[in-house]
Amino acid sequence: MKTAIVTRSKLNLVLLLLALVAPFVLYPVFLMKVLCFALFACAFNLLLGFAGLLSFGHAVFLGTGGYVTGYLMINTGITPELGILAGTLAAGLVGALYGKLAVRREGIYFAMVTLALAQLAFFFYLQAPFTGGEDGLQGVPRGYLFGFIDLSDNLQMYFFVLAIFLFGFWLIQRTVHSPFGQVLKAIRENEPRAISLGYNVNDYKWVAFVISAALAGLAGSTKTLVFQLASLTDVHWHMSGEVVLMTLVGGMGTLFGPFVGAAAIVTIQNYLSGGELGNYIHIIMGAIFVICVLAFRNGIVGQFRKVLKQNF
Amino acid sequence: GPVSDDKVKIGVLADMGGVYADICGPGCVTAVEMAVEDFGGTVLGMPIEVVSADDQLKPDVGSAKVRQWVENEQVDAVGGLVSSAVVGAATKVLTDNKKIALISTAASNAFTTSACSPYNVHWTYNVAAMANGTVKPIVQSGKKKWFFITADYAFGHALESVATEVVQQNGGEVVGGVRAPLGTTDFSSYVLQAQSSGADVVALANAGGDTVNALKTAAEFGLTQTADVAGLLVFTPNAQAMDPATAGGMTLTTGFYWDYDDATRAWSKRFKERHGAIPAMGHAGAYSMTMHYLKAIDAAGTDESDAVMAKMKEMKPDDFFARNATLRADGRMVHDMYYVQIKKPDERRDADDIFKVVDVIPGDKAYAPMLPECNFAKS
Amino acid sequence: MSTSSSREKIRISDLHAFYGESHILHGIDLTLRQGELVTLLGRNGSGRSTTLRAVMGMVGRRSGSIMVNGSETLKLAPHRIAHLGLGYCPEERGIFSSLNVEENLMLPPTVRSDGMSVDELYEMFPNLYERRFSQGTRLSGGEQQMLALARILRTGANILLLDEITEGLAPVIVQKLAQVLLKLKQRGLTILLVEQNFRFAAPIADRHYVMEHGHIVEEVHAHELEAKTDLLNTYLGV
Amino acid sequence: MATFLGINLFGLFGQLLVGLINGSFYALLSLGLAIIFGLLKIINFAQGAMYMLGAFAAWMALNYFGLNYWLALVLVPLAVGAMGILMERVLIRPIANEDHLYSLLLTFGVALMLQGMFTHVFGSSGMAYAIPEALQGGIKLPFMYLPAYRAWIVVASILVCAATWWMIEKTRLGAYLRAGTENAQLMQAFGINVPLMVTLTFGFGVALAGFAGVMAAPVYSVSPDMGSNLLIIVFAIVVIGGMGSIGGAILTGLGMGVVEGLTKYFYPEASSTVIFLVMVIVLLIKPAGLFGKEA
Amino acid sequence: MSQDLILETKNLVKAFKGFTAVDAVNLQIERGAIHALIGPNGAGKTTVFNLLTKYLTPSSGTLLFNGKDITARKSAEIARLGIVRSFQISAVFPNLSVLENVRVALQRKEGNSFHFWKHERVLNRLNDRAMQLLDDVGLSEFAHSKTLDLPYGRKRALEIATTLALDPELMLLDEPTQGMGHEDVEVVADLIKRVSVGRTILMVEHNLHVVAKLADRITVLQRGAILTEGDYACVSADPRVREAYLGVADDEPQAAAVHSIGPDSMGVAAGAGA
Ligand SMILES: Nc1ncnc2c1ncn2[C@@H]1O[C@H](COP(=O)(O)OP(=O)(O)OP(=O)(O)O)[C@@H](O)[C@H]1O
Ligand SMILES: Nc1ncnc2c1ncn2[C@@H]1O[C@H](COP(=O)(O)OP(=O)(O)OP(=O)(O)O)[C@@H](O)[C@H]1O
Ligand SMILES: [Mg+2]
Ligand SMILES: [Mg+2]
Repeated sequence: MKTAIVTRSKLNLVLLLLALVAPFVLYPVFLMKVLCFALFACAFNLLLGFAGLLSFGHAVFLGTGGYVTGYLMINTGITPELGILAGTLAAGLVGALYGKLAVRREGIYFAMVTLALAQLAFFFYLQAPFTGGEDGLQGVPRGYLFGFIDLSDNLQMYFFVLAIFLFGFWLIQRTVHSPFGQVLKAIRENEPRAISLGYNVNDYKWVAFVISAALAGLAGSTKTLVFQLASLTDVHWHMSGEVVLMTLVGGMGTLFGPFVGAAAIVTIQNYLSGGELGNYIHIIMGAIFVICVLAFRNGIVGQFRKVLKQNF
Repeated sequence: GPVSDDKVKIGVLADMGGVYADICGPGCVTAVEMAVEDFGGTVLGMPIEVVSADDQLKPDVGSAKVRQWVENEQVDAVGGLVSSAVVGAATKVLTDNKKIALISTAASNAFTTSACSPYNVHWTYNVAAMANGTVKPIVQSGKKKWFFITADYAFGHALESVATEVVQQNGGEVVGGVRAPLGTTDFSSYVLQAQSSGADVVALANAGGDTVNALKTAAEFGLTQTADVAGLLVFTPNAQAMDPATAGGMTLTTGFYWDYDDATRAWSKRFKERHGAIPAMGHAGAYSMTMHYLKAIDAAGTDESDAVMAKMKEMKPDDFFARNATLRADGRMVHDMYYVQIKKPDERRDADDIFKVVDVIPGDKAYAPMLPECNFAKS
Repeated sequence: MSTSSSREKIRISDLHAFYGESHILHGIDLTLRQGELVTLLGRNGSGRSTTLRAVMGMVGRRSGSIMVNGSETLKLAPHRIAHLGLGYCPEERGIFSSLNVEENLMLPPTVRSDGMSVDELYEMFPNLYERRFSQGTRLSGGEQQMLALARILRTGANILLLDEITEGLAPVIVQKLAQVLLKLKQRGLTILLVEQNFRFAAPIADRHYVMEHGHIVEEVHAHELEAKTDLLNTYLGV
Repeated sequence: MATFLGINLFGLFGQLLVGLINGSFYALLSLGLAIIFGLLKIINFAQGAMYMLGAFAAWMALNYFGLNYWLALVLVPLAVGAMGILMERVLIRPIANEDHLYSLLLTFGVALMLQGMFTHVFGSSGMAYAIPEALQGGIKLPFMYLPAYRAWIVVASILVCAATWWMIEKTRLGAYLRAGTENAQLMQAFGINVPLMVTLTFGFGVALAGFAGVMAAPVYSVSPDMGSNLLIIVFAIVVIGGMGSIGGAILTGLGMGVVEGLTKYFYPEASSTVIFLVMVIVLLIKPAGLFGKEA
Repeated sequence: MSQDLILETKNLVKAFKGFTAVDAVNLQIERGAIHALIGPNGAGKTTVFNLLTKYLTPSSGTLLFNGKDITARKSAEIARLGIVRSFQISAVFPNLSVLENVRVALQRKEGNSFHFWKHERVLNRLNDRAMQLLDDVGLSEFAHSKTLDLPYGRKRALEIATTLALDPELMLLDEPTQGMGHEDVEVVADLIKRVSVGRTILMVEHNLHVVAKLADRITVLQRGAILTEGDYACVSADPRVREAYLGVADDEPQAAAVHSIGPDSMGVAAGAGA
């Protein structure tokens, strides 16, 4: 027990060090992309892995954060941290609304409801006057953090993104291991029993939904700053599918899984988009889905854990 | 040396697997590679390298790739460039890094107007040319009442508004219109509305599958018998996907047709051998533009972007694609456009024989004049 | 084959059964002859239900031998077993919520021609008749139990595997069930009964098997009951 | 022209009829989805791809083998159904006992792969498929010109839907199906070959999509992405109708076609969202859907 | 009347489509009593439970809890008021530890259940109370095992401990001994007796042995209506109850046979119990 805690904190330290030197070795924009998607996937996994709710429309929150931040950065000239905050709040609000509706159903029904709600949002963003339609919001300025740190510098931007990611990640793992997380776990285990103990389970699911949505929004806002644009791809249902894939590949219900999954998928996409294989991107993504479901339901991290457990 | 990193590297950003893949996907890569080979494979004694990437039609993917190319992989210019959304994002990154955008297939006219940049080159066509080319002759032939079926997003709106202007300038009148959501499969409602509007011409301000579907439905509901249907943006592969019996007779404008004369046929034959299908206008444009770019490097004696841009604008493009052409200071390549009619089944020799060229539209009649603020020659 | 073995309806020998990794039955041997009513007694979790489920092909993995009417069923696809004349009433009742009471009653295909008629069954369980158009799972717990039993009496199965059929039933119904089972026995049906309720089982059974931890630890004939009361006490805590 | 409250009534009738035509398409597609979901608890994300497959199969049958529309109408659903059976046996069966979310993800992956493959082979622009000779032309109604093929769509779909509904809700086979999905093991113990039944049901549900695909080929462009967008609308319809309710799926399909048609007439910009809006409203009032049973 | 009633129903009715399952039931439960609800199958006992806990909405009638009208409350609210039910099926959180199972119930009153920013170790202060409850039901040695692995009877005990954690004024038990072997029945019956101190219990039970042993008062339901009420001796002597529920045991040879076997400690409880 004790040694497990020690190795865990050692592992964390090593990972943190890696994250600090990474931008000097790898292309920072790529790393930032990984971090944004990792945060997105972790937020998604809070719902799927820890509350047992598969949202098939999580792209809405990513996109909402992105659009709101993008719009404010372009049109009001506020500082990036405020822009991100606004995007996160907006996503949380949409999450609050959608969550209220969605938690009324369970299981696959929940998935379908979130998917359909997400479509509603998609068409809204397609037609709304302030989103730039197909073109999206382009040329979003990264601005000056707190008014004086120039984020157009990729390295400075990277450390900002890293800080955001670490905050989000911390919040998620704290939520999982909080009194609230305990109740969530109980609800997932046996919902009727939780009700009979006097818990308004829908309220708990709803709060989890809102937290997850807000954090997905945080990821979207950050991503918008990194790439300086917000676009429809972020609210499209393919994106909702992608985050499921990331979580699945990494290992749902594990804290690090979504991170690993996001890194893996972003890397694969990056690789595919560069070569002859570009033609096959859907086929390959589809195949990964199928293979993961058939043979790797625990995901990379889950599988790794299992092997560790069996051998030690 | 005069050439950065001792090579000239051209990226081709295109849609490899999405809805525009036939219009400018792997075919655009082929066209650029053909240009490099035809140029001799080297320029100023240095090798020319072509890399390509799939933008997946996503602005974020596309711009990220371009960023990586120019920041990390020494790319000097980026060609292909299909969907306006991706191109908008990509050109911003290129301009920031002072690298050249060789836009072959995007429709929006923004890249040489509201979003113009000294590093943008827009070659094949744009919405203004399409509207001018197609709408004017029809209005002038006496069909004055127009109805629009418009794809409900930025591109459709732009196409509609440019076309509306042309209709009105030529004494026509717009009697109605509907905005159909992007990717609508069933157009029958809209066709009925068009039918009851009493219009002479129903203009399709949409693209790709939307156009194909709308036209098909129009024929089915008998709209084609009572009114003309005009496709404002139809690419060769779309035209091939239409049933000749229903599409036959429809007129449209294109920047290139493979069967125009010996020069176009010769190049298209070579292209088809490598690509498997006849070229769409963007393919020919990509080839022509790459050629021009390489010639300009040769003439400038360097691959430094500002010098190359200056040379490109100074030299007159002239090949099987670019006829009577100039590259304006705003980056717009102005050249002859073709007003064509889709052939009926009995007029066709084979599956590739799809258009009959009705008229050649001189470039200055097709393209809108340059905006003063986009005249980079002055500054 | 001799006449005595042809009257042997079920012969289980050295039956092992597993749920995934866990080994539940450790070599069961038992036989049922035609017209017999035999019970399986034992504590919770001793493997009685598993024995019935193993006969029906409803457990993960089995080894050994299960002969029904003289033919081996271990390799048979699960859906073929019922057609040998077996009727199974599960302990969790297995009423279908997507069907109404009457549909539930009519659901199992008849495996032999001489089952009880629907009228007869309704007469036996008037509650069911009254509620015949309501959704199966809307029935009260006890009514569901009646339905589960009635359902297989209709199929004409002549070997019945019944798992805790008195569970949750009012005493008055339990008494009626005892009569029904006796009547079925007289008709020549063979019954294997899993019971918690020894007072119900004792007077109607010909033999009892006592199970513990997946083994059969004792076989008690009806006439030995008095003599072996103490023994049963230790095994069952009766 | 007849008007009422400033509304062109002829136009309105036309839109209603067109809505009904679309609705019968939705009914067909949502029926397939509802069968697979209602009976097998599988959300078949590949249903849209199967629809696409049906349309392409009709196209290929004509262009490669010279099989006409009528033959395709019979053979293609069989072929697509066979694909479904293969898919069920090879891919879905191994995860039958896992959480149902996995089958959703699996079929999602299959849908991506199929769409990707067809794009790769046939390109994305789509193929043309002519309306069969016998159904060309149309009928002149007082308020609109009704193409014969569209009339055929309504008739054929409603017939297929009604027959399917009857089979599932009213026959013994239907009862086996419904019960088998609730407790397969017990049904096996009753002597019913449930795995076979599941496979055939999946095949049938998928075949319905294939059938819809053939029906669609002459009116919509045959393209790889024809199914993916439609699918989500159909999902919404199934949710509105009440997942698992066969009759609900059919009626809601028809109804939503009409609602969408009216929206296209009065406020076309909202036509792509109206169904999702209806869904939200229905969920607020009746979480189980219009025809669904409360869980 | 000077009775101290904890729960009272007035003309409680539940009609399903074309069928009245509970028909004008006036139930009066005295504080501190163990009250049993018995009756033939389909009499409406479970339905009454469902109405009391608002798993079903009454068609008409009122529910009074400590004199307050609770007819319009939601089920979670009712639980918070102090009416807690246990389920017929075993209701535990299988992948939580035994201790955590109880803690989840204790946690609700802490008021920090929505605190997602706090560390779960704030819950440790509940451990003592949880251990105490586990001790009460004889589960303390299992505190840290996974609930999934517990034997059936122990799960039942855990469920009762969890219910106790809510410190309910009124506990509703629906067939608490169903499906249990003889030994477990005894254990659970003793347990119920023990925890009944200081609270009220309403239970449905077909095992007359248990009813006889525990119940202070018995209400017999039949066809949705109250047939009779009273203590065990009085109810079991009622000929209507014998006919509708207990069976006319002595006249039948089979039932007589039943009596002849085993220790007969149950009086008329022919054919019931172990
Ligand atoms: N589906 C299953 N998976 C794993 N183990 C199981 C399963 N069903 C039963 N078991 C285990 O098998 C053993 C025997 O169970 P079985 O149901 O046969 O007992 P039983 O004698 O019928 O007792 P009960 O009175 O509980 O019905 C028990 O330890 C039980 O936990
Ligand atoms: N949701 C429902 N819809 C229709 N009828 C119902 C519903 N729930 C219960 N019933 C009917 O109401 C009657 C009373 O059922 P209830 O479950 O209360 O009986 P019970 O007294 O608990 O019986 P048991 O001892 O068998 O558990 C039964 O006839 C049952 O069929
Ligand atoms: Mg059992
Ligand atoms: Mg009950």
